[in-house]
Amino acid sequence: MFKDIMKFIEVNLPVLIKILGFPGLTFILIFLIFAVWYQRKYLARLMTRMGPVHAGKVLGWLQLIADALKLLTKEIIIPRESMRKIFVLSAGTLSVIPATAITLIPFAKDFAIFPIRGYTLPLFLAIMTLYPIFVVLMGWAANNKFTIIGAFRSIYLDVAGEIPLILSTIGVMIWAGTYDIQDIIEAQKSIWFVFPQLLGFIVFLVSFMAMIEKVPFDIPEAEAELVFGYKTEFSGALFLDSMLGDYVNLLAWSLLMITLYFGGYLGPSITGDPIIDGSIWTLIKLVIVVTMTFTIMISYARLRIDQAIRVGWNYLIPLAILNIILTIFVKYVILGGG
Amino acid sequence: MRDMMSYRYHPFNEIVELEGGLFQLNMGPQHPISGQGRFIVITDGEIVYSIEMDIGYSHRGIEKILEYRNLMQGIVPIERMVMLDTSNIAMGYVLAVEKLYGVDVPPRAQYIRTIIMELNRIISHLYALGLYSESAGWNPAIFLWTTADREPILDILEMITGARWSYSFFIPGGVRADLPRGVKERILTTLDYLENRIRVYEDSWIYNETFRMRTEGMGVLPRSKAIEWGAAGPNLRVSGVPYDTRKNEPYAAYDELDFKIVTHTAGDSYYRGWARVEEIKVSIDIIRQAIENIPEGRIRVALPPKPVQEEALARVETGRGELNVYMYTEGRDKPYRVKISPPSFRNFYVIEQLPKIQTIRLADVPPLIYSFDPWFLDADR
Amino acid sequence: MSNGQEIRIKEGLLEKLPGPIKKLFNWGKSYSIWPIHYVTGCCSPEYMQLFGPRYDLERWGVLPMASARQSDAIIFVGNVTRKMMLRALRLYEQMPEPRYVVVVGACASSKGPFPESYSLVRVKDYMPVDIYIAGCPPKPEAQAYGLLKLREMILKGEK
Amino acid sequence: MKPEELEKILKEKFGENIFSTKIPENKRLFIKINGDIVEDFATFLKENGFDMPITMGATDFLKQKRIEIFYAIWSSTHDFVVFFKYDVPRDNPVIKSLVKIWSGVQKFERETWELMGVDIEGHPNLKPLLLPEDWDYEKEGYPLRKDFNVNRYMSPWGDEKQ
Repeated sequence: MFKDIMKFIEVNLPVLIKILGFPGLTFILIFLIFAVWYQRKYLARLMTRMGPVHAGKVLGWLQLIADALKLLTKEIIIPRESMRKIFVLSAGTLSVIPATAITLIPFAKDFAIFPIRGYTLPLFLAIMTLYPIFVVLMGWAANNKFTIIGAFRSIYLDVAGEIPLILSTIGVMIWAGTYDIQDIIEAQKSIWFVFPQLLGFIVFLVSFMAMIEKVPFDIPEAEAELVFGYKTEFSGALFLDSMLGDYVNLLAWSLLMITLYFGGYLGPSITGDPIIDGSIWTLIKLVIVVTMTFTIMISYARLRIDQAIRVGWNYLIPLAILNIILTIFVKYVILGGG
Repeated sequence: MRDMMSYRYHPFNEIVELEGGLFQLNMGPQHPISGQGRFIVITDGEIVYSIEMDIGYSHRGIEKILEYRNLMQGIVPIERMVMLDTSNIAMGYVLAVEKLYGVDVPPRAQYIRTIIMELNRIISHLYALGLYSESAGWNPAIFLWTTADREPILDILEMITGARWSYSFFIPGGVRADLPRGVKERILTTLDYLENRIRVYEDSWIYNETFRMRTEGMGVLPRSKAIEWGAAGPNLRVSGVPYDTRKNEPYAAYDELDFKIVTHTAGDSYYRGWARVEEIKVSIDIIRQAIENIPEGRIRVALPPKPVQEEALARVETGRGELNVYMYTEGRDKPYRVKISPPSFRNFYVIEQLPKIQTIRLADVPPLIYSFDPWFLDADR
Repeated sequence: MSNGQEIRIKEGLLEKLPGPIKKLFNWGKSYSIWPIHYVTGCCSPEYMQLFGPRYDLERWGVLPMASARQSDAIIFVGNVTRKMMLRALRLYEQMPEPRYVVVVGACASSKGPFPESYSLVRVKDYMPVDIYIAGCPPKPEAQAYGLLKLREMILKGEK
Repeated sequence: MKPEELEKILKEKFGENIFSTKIPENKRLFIKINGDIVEDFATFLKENGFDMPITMGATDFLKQKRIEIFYAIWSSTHDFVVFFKYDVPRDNPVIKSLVKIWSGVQKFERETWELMGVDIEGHPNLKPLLLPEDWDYEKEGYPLRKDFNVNRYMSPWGDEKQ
């Protein structure tokens, strides 16, 4: 019995490293700790204050580990009216969906956890559309009016944000001429798609903020009216899971933005080995995108739900369609079908 | 007698189903935005049909306590009514006592009082801007910028009076101590710092599209309704009524200083926030004038033994609006009855009446309420 | 926020852990005290200054949270009236188990400058209090000292 | 219009119902009137431009067995304050609400009803405002009255419960 396990490990060791190692589980947990710490430090710096300092004696890097340890020791309260099993499970499953979507993203040439080729971009988008369903499940299971309102609001927002996002990715697909994420990245060798696809990028950026529910659109958990939206009822470890889900969602969407518009793992080589180069470039671009998100987060007021939907339907979708028409026109009429 | 239990309110943060698809949303005392009170909103999910401000959560009964304090001790409880605007509130009480006893305060004390009151008004307006921007969903950056900008002013006040918030510095007949050396330069440098901070607030907040989108044309208070419901302070002036107690009934040194009253006619939430930024600028000029030509002389005068009047009504312009203190005395050292009519008490009534003349959305309730700069302690006394 | 008798998974597990791991958890607990976003009285401007840029308490990981479920300290900032105490008790029950009560200011500990007030109450008649912070209003340094004293007690495992 | 002119007009109109008037300073007019002419006195003031209510309250005179109800109204056109007051017997005080004339006094009247125990007829919503819900009037009485015993709440420095 033990021998079979050892043989299994030897046979697909590289895949195991990928799944548990770099682009897989540990990377996501490390990213969660980094993102929350970075958000608290960066926003604190913008608010002219220090943010966590004393937790790790150096810039407070152990702060998130301290929070996680405290949350693990907290008592978990399950309200009597809530559907207990769904309530407990739904917190954890929220982060599973974006995690599965990240497996498709190549961090270097042919270095994705799930190295299939072909229709990877539509598959990625299909997986990501499941996220709001689990958010509603969380809100509904807690059976508290505040969370239910928060959950329904997140559906309005996701519908208003998702369609323009998908339309803008269509623009990229047409311009690159393929469905496969890796081919899209390769096609950006000459020029990043941000410049030819600028209109599509603007639409993508706005709906990206709507999808990860950051300030201009963080209506589901708007502190002003509903206490924490659909996350109000979770305490202790369950709250840790829902925070994990929130930030893995941010990771998935920003990785998509990098691959579609900023040329994924392309970049002048630092070390010889292509895999390490690609990963370093992806991580650098990831940090830049996350910083941009937090900067946008701090400089705008929260929109009302009807204004957000109006932005989604009246401005983003027509712009996205116009972008598609323009790319078709430019690609096949002027450049003569690349 | 009445059965109080029948009026028992629903516990906080509960959502109660009413008939006709409406439900009652309690933004209770424990709510990131509600401060020390609660506002009960009856809505169908989007349109708000009625707002009710449930106050009394920090009712200390100051009017009753003042009947057990002589005139000098009365400063301590009344100052804690609004910790933000301590000197303006204390000025109300002190002015009423001075009217009763017919005291004319030496000019130097009046100038010192004006400087401290205007510094306090800047703190109060900064706090109002911070809470207002946070209620509109702003990231707490603006709130923390205003918190940071209050620190230098608090240092000056600590230098002059010895305490950051409740100074007990105004006493009937004058001021407790003279200005320390070097405070003049300190104030002038702080005012210069504040002026370019105001510029930062203006272009990062007032001229920002998402904020204007949320607040322009929302919660419009027409002039006639503002007067009929008794709005106070900037909320009244923004609806076109040019009434400022410092100008109409000058007290302290306001008659010798020239400043303009900030009035607009639009009366919506956007201009209520904008008027407070302009009033900070007006306060800065007032302090500069007062510091320049402050006269020499005594800073305190003893109270005569017997009051001249039996009753007096003092009106003072605090940060939130106009405070009225009515005092009745029978000649003894303790006032017989003190009636305090705070500005927020009247502003809350205006907030409760607004949904009757305007359609207000659920998400607009916090910015609307915080554009009136509510302070539950002020309304509770 | 929903009422009703909740199922509480006690945190008794922590006591059975061996020494060093318990110390690690105590270290974690001490560096992230999340007070609930709840102000009751007239010390609130001073409490806001505490989280402002000058006396920023987030350096020790103290972050005001909006919901009672995720917070572990309730800080009574200033006077507490009977009407407010009815709500505070509900709030205290909803907080998960290792919870602390900090009383800021003279009014909440002993009705401070308003002894004759008919509606103020003392917090200690209703809840077990961990930390009293004197002053009316206590300066931010005093409030920070009180919270850091709480942090040391958690670190040593007394709380 | 100046306070003196208004005083003359009011004296002619109401004559002996006005017990005493006083002008202590330039923008104040204190008037004590007879309780039963309050309604038309208020409507008369409203027609003459006194439109913004700023204060309303009651003072309890224990020895003379009377409660004095006072209103203060500011005029946006003449820019000065009329402060009129009238007496009501102390045992079961009942007054008529002036909400229909100045809707701004509604909250003030509600507070006076709650703290001073003055019954108000015609007031739209008399509900508790400032006192806690579990405040029973038999045992504790009305706070703003002079015979309200405050020592009950003076918590001694010892540790026994309130």
